Amino acid sequence: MRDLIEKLTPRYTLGNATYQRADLTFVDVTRDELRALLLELRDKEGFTHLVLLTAVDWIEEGKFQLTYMINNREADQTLGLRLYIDRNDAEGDTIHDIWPTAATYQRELREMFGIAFPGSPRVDEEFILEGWTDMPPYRRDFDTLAYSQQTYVEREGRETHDPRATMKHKMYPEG
Amino acid sequence: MTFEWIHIAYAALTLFIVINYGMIMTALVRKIGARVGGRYGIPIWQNYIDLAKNIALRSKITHGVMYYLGPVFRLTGGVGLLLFVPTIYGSVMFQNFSYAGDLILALYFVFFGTLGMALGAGESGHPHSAIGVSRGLAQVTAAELPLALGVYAISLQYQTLNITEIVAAQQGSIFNWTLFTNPLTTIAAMFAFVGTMMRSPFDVVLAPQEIPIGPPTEYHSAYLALMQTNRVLFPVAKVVIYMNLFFGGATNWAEFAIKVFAIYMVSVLIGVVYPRFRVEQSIRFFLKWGLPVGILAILTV
Amino acid sequence: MKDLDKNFKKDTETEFPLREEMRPRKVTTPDGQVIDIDPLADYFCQEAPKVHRKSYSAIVEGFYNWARANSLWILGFGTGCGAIEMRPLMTPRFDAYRYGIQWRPTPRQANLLVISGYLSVKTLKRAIRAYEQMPQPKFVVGLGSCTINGGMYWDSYNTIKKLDEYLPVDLYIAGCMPRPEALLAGFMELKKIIRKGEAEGANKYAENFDWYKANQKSVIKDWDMPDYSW
Amino acid sequence: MVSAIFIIAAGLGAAFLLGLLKEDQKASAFAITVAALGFMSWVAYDWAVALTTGRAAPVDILTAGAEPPFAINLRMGVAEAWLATVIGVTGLVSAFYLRPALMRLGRRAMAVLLVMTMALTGLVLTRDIFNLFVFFELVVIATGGLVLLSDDERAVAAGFKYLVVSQIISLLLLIGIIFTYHANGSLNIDDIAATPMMFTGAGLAIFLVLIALMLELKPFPANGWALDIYEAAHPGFAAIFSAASGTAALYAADKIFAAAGPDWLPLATVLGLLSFLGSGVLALKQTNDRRLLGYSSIGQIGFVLAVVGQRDILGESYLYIAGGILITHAVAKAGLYWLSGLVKGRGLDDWAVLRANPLLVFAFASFVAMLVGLPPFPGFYAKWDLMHALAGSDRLVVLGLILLGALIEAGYMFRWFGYALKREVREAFPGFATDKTAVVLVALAAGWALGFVWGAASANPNLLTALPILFALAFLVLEPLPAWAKNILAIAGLVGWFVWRYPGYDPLQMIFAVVMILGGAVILLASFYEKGRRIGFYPPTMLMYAGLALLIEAQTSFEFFAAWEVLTIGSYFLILRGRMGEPHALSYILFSLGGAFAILAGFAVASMGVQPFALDNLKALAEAAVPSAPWVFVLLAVGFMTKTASIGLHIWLPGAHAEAETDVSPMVSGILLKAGLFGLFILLMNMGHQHLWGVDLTEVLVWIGALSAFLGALMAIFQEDAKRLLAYSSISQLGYALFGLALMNHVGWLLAMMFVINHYIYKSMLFLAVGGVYKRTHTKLMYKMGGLITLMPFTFVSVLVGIIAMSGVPPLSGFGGRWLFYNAIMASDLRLPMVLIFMSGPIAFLYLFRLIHTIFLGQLKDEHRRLKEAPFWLVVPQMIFVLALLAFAVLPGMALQKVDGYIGSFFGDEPLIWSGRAITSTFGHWNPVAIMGVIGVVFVTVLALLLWMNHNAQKVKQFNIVFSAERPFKPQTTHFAWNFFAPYRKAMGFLVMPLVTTFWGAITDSLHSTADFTRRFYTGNGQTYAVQVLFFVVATYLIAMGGAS
Repeated sequence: MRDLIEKLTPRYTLGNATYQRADLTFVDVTRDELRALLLELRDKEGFTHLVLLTAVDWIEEGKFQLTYMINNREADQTLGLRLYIDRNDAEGDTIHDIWPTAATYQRELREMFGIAFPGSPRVDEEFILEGWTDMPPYRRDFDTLAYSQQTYVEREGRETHDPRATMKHKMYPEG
Repeated sequence: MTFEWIHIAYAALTLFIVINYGMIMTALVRKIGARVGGRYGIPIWQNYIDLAKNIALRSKITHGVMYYLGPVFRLTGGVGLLLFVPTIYGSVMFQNFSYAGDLILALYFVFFGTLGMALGAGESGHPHSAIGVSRGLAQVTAAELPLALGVYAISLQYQTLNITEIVAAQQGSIFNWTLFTNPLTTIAAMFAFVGTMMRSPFDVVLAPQEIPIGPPTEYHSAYLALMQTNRVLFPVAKVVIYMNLFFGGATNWAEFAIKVFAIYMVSVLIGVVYPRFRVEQSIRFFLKWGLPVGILAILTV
Repeated sequence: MKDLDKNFKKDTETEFPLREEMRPRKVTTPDGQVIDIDPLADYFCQEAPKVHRKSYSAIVEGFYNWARANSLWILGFGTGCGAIEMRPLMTPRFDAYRYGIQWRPTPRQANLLVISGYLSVKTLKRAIRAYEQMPQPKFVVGLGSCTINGGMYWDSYNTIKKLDEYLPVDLYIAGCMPRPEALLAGFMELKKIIRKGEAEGANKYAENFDWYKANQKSVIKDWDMPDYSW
Repeated sequence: MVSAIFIIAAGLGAAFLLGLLKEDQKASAFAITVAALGFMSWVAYDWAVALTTGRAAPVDILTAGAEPPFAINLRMGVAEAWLATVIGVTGLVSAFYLRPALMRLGRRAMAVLLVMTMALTGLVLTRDIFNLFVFFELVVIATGGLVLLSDDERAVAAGFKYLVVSQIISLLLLIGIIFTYHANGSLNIDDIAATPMMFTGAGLAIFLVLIALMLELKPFPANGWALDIYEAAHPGFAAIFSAASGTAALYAADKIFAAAGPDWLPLATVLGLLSFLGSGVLALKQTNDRRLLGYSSIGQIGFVLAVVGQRDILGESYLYIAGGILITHAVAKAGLYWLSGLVKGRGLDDWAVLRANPLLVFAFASFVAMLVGLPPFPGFYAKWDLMHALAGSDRLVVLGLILLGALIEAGYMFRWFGYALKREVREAFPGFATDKTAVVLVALAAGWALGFVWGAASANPNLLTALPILFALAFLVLEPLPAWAKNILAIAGLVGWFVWRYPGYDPLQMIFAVVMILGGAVILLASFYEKGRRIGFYPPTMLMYAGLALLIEAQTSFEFFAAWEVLTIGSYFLILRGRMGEPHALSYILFSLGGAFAILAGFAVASMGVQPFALDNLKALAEAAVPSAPWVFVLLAVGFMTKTASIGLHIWLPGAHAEAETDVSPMVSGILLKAGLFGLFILLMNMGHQHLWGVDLTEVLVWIGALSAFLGALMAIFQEDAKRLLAYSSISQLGYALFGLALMNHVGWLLAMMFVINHYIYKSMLFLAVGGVYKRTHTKLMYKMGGLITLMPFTFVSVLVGIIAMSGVPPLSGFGGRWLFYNAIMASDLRLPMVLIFMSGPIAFLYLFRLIHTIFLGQLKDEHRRLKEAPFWLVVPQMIFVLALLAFAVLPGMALQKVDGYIGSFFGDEPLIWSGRAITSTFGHWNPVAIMGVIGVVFVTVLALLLWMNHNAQKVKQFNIVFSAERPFKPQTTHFAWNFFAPYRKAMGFLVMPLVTTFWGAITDSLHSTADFTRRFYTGNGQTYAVQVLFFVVATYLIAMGGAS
């Protein structure tokens, strides 16, 4: 894996390589090189499978991290490409033409994070949520508890226990 | 024979006996199935309770006239089929209205209920109903074929279309039954029997999880009650025909009860062993196995 | 414990637009005439549900209730993870059939709607439809703590926390998940309620129809169906 | 009586006179021309009438005061007189038609026209071969001159090519004449006849004369030069060239053939047939109207030449037959050329402009019918007699080839007619020239008049005096009336005819008469729906009914065949009226004519040339076990089965029935198909079992019936188009009827009878119902409809009753058919075909359910929400049919008991016992009243029960369904309708591959590619044409002489 990263480094701006496991590596990429890199990895390096495409909300840095996780079946290698995009103007480039399954991931990201992928098929249609009008719920500034309390009626008398304290009390009543 | 008013009472009595018999028998069959599977099974009177429950439902809907008439057609088909066939051989009381027509009448009247039901289900506007009807009709066309050939073969064998005469010819010894005098024909007809009893492997028409039980998807309350009644009555009426044609008929109610049960169990036994066919598979099955047997039957009579 | 953002205010301004297929439209007939179609009025029955009285005779009603209790037809609609606990009921170990309990695939033929676990808003919509399409009298059983108070989904942005706000529940079976034995016990309890003639949830629903509808619509923002799904 | 020499003299004299006129006196020149032509025509006509009526005897006109062979003599006989009349009148009328061109070119052109006419008359009259040569040269030169009348620049080239080739022909003729004179010592035709020349020695001489004259007839394939003339010349002249020149040249050839003796006749036969078939095939590919007419002319002349080849067996009827064909051709072809002058464009579909004037459409139709030899024109009578003569002398190959040629000709003529009626008019239409129109109408009138004359002269009845046909033709005159008035008249006519005739009918005729005549009247009730005048509907409709009425009463084979042709023509025009009817009408007429020709051949063979041939004589034929009897059976059965659309001959039906108008579909389906059954009844009743190569032909019919029933039903279930579904169902239903008939037992026939009644009722009803739905929804595709039950309740009821009856479910009448069917097969020894029938029964159930479900049940569409019930007048007959079905279900005995007895008189048995309302057979019993009673009581009881329990049901709307807890959002996607029986297609779809369609398609394709290939010889090069002619002569010589030695 290191070889691959080293081989690609002269031509691509790759940063911050993390060798998580023997078969799992993460590396930062830039948006303008993403497409070329993905194509090269798919067609030349045998990373034929898009495992997932997901996002992380780095609200403090004002960024979304898109993670393209791709897999080389023959070499049993997984490579995660991290791409940071601006959180306020969240827009990614669609890769549904490279992996058709990406369209589904992109629809999900559009709905849950509000990241736009212009050109992706059916990206603006409802995906999981129905009739959702609030902000995308996976954004970290969306407070699900507050939303839940403001939306759904609660039953009176519900108690909440700290699991740690409760279990300790139950299992060792004497202390 | 001509019509007398007392026939109506006789017919009502036949109907009463057969419906109750059917209620108990179908419950019993389910219970047997449960016991084989290691379960206790439903109470033997469960059919009655379900019937009462359905009649007791308070809110009903209707999709239109044909929807309303569908179950009526269905039950009329079942009752009519029973009444056009003599139930007990040699009994004046249980000849029913068999003077209205012969075997052919019974053969074609089977479709009366099917047609009405299909129309009613169609008017409900539910696509699953239509899909179920499409499957059911497609399958039954192939399934009925061996029966048609079988009927033709035994009418040739006995040189009559009159059911009573066919039963009469089988009296005397068990070896006079068509089952033994003409086994090929019986086998051919039993293909059709198994194929039209709505049991596995030929029950894709109902397919509960795929097209929620097909044609009757929209039916409920008293509509469903009528159809339930038919569902216990119609198979018995159909078995009666098979019994009369191939298994020597019945000369008393006890014989009737045993034979109907035994014949009915054929489809049950096959059903618990074999998994479900798709429609085109069952069509091919009947063309590949049922049809040749049927052809052999008519050629060897 | 989770921190609560005091400043978070849910968006109550934005209306969800009526879906396109439900909007009134103009259509040209084969004769060239232009006609108006209002899908909601044209394609759906607009009647409100009715309150159905019991039989005049107490004996008849008693018999009916006995039949209803001994012929419980459950709608085979698994709304949440609890559906998995229903399956063993059909097996030799528990064999619910001996109590007259059966599963039906269509709401038209079912009397008992078992809400088997958490109910997301999206599923709630379907559950309401299924419930309304069942013929009266009909019963609702809530399965597991999620239906009672939200359970582990107490802070979910998308799951209701109190089922009886939206549907008239006859019985709750507690647990997460309740085991099949608990289910059986629950059904036996339900039978008793029915026998006593107290399982009148459907009438309650019809009587308090506006209240139920208001609750339902407060969580289902894209209400694009008739008020009562016949 | 003016001497015939004055015809020649007048022509020459007037031409001479024209030379004296000044160049600018065009009007007087034209007057002189017309006067001369009129005089010539009048003299010829005067002679013709006198000779025909026997007021005068044929005369020889001697010139130069000496007897032949020392001087030239002209003869005026019946044939000569009539042909001269044709030539004269054609010239005269053409002069009017050519007036603008003649006025432009002046007196010289007029003189040439006169010389042309004179020379053609001379060709006909002369009895001297050298004189023949002289007239022939005159014709050639005149032709060369007249071709230049055209505006077409190609005309000059065409004329030049013509002259080149003509000189070769002249040379051959001249050499032939010299040789003949050398061998014979005389140039007089009668002298030559006196000393017949065999193939030896002098044979070459007479061969050269004959071949030259035949070349003048432009035989296929040595005729490229002539086609250029047809194509390029002025239509007025082309009319002369085709009608008059062809006629004269043919008569000239005929004279020489008569003289040369019977040994030379096969040459005429072979070359004639070759021309007829070859130019027919080539004509298929033509896109230019005049060139197509040219090919047709050559074909027709070839046909007559072939008839000339049969003169040895035709005897006295030779003139009647050959003359009939020749004159019909002359009139029709002249008429068509004149018509072509009215049409600006030269493409076949440019003739669509004719629709601006219905009278011209009628003329076009009449001319086409004349050419194809349909009644009531002379060609029809002539063909009938010719076929009988051929069959009488065992010339079956010639018979077959002539019929084949006629069929090909019908193919391209009717295709063309279809274009004219159905294709779009491409350019703005300026209006027709009145004088030219008048000329066309003269030809039209002449055609009909000739039809009357030939009919009167025929040994068989004159069709134009048959009351039903006259009644139908009267509607031509009544066309200006509004449709409702004509409809009342039509219904009154049908009912009146039935009331008048029915006392004389036997039960079989009675049933068919009720279905066809009264049934027709009921269906006509639906026609009240149509507004306006509905031009062109009633004449063909009534013609069809006239044919049916006559068919029922036909006693002799001629009456039968004539009625058959009449109903075919009528129904063709009816089917052609449909919106997309053009290709289907064409395949209908081709299959029908093919079938009709098979019938013609069958009757001809059966009668062995003896006329009149009573239909009952078929029985004698069968009893005498004549070797040809099975063949007669096959021919007739094939003919009838094209009408019943049995499998293999069915491909015309679906389109024809589906694309027809709303009230026409039930007519052609419910009624017309029964004509085929009627024929089969007659055939089987008289001929019974026939064996061919040890095979019982009725068993073959049983198989065909069973296959039709099965495959028809199978194809029906895969149709998306409601009318096509019903059409395929007709194939299936008639398969049942054919099956029943062919079982050849009492109950089987009764079964067929029952199907005749039942199929009429429910198929008419269903077609009307579907037609009504089409009127409202403007579509025939079932999946585009749905949920119409509440909007069109009456229509729904009729479809419901219709499908219950048709599927054979008790208690309606279809069950009776099934019951009879079982009794019939029990009495038969055949077993295997039953399997197919058993299969088709339930399959019928499939398509019927689909019909009612996808149209009336399921989901109503947005655009159909405000539909109204079908028009009142479409519903009325349907309700009548519903009542009739119910009545027939309860009381089948009313209709069947008499027929049962009648059929019993054929088989001598009584298998059915009718006691009260119950029917008992050898095997079983059937009590319709009891069945109806039991079902009724049970049904009402159950319904009452349900009403008691569910009377308070809430009425809901179409989307209130349990859609897996979803909400339906679009009726289109919620309506399960398209490819309704998908599993069936998976399992059995391979059985409905369009094998038959592919087969017939391959036949037409190969004909077309043959035409394409042959067309390469027609290069348009004069030298090539000249060489072709020489090759043709040499080849013919070698073959003819080789065959003789």
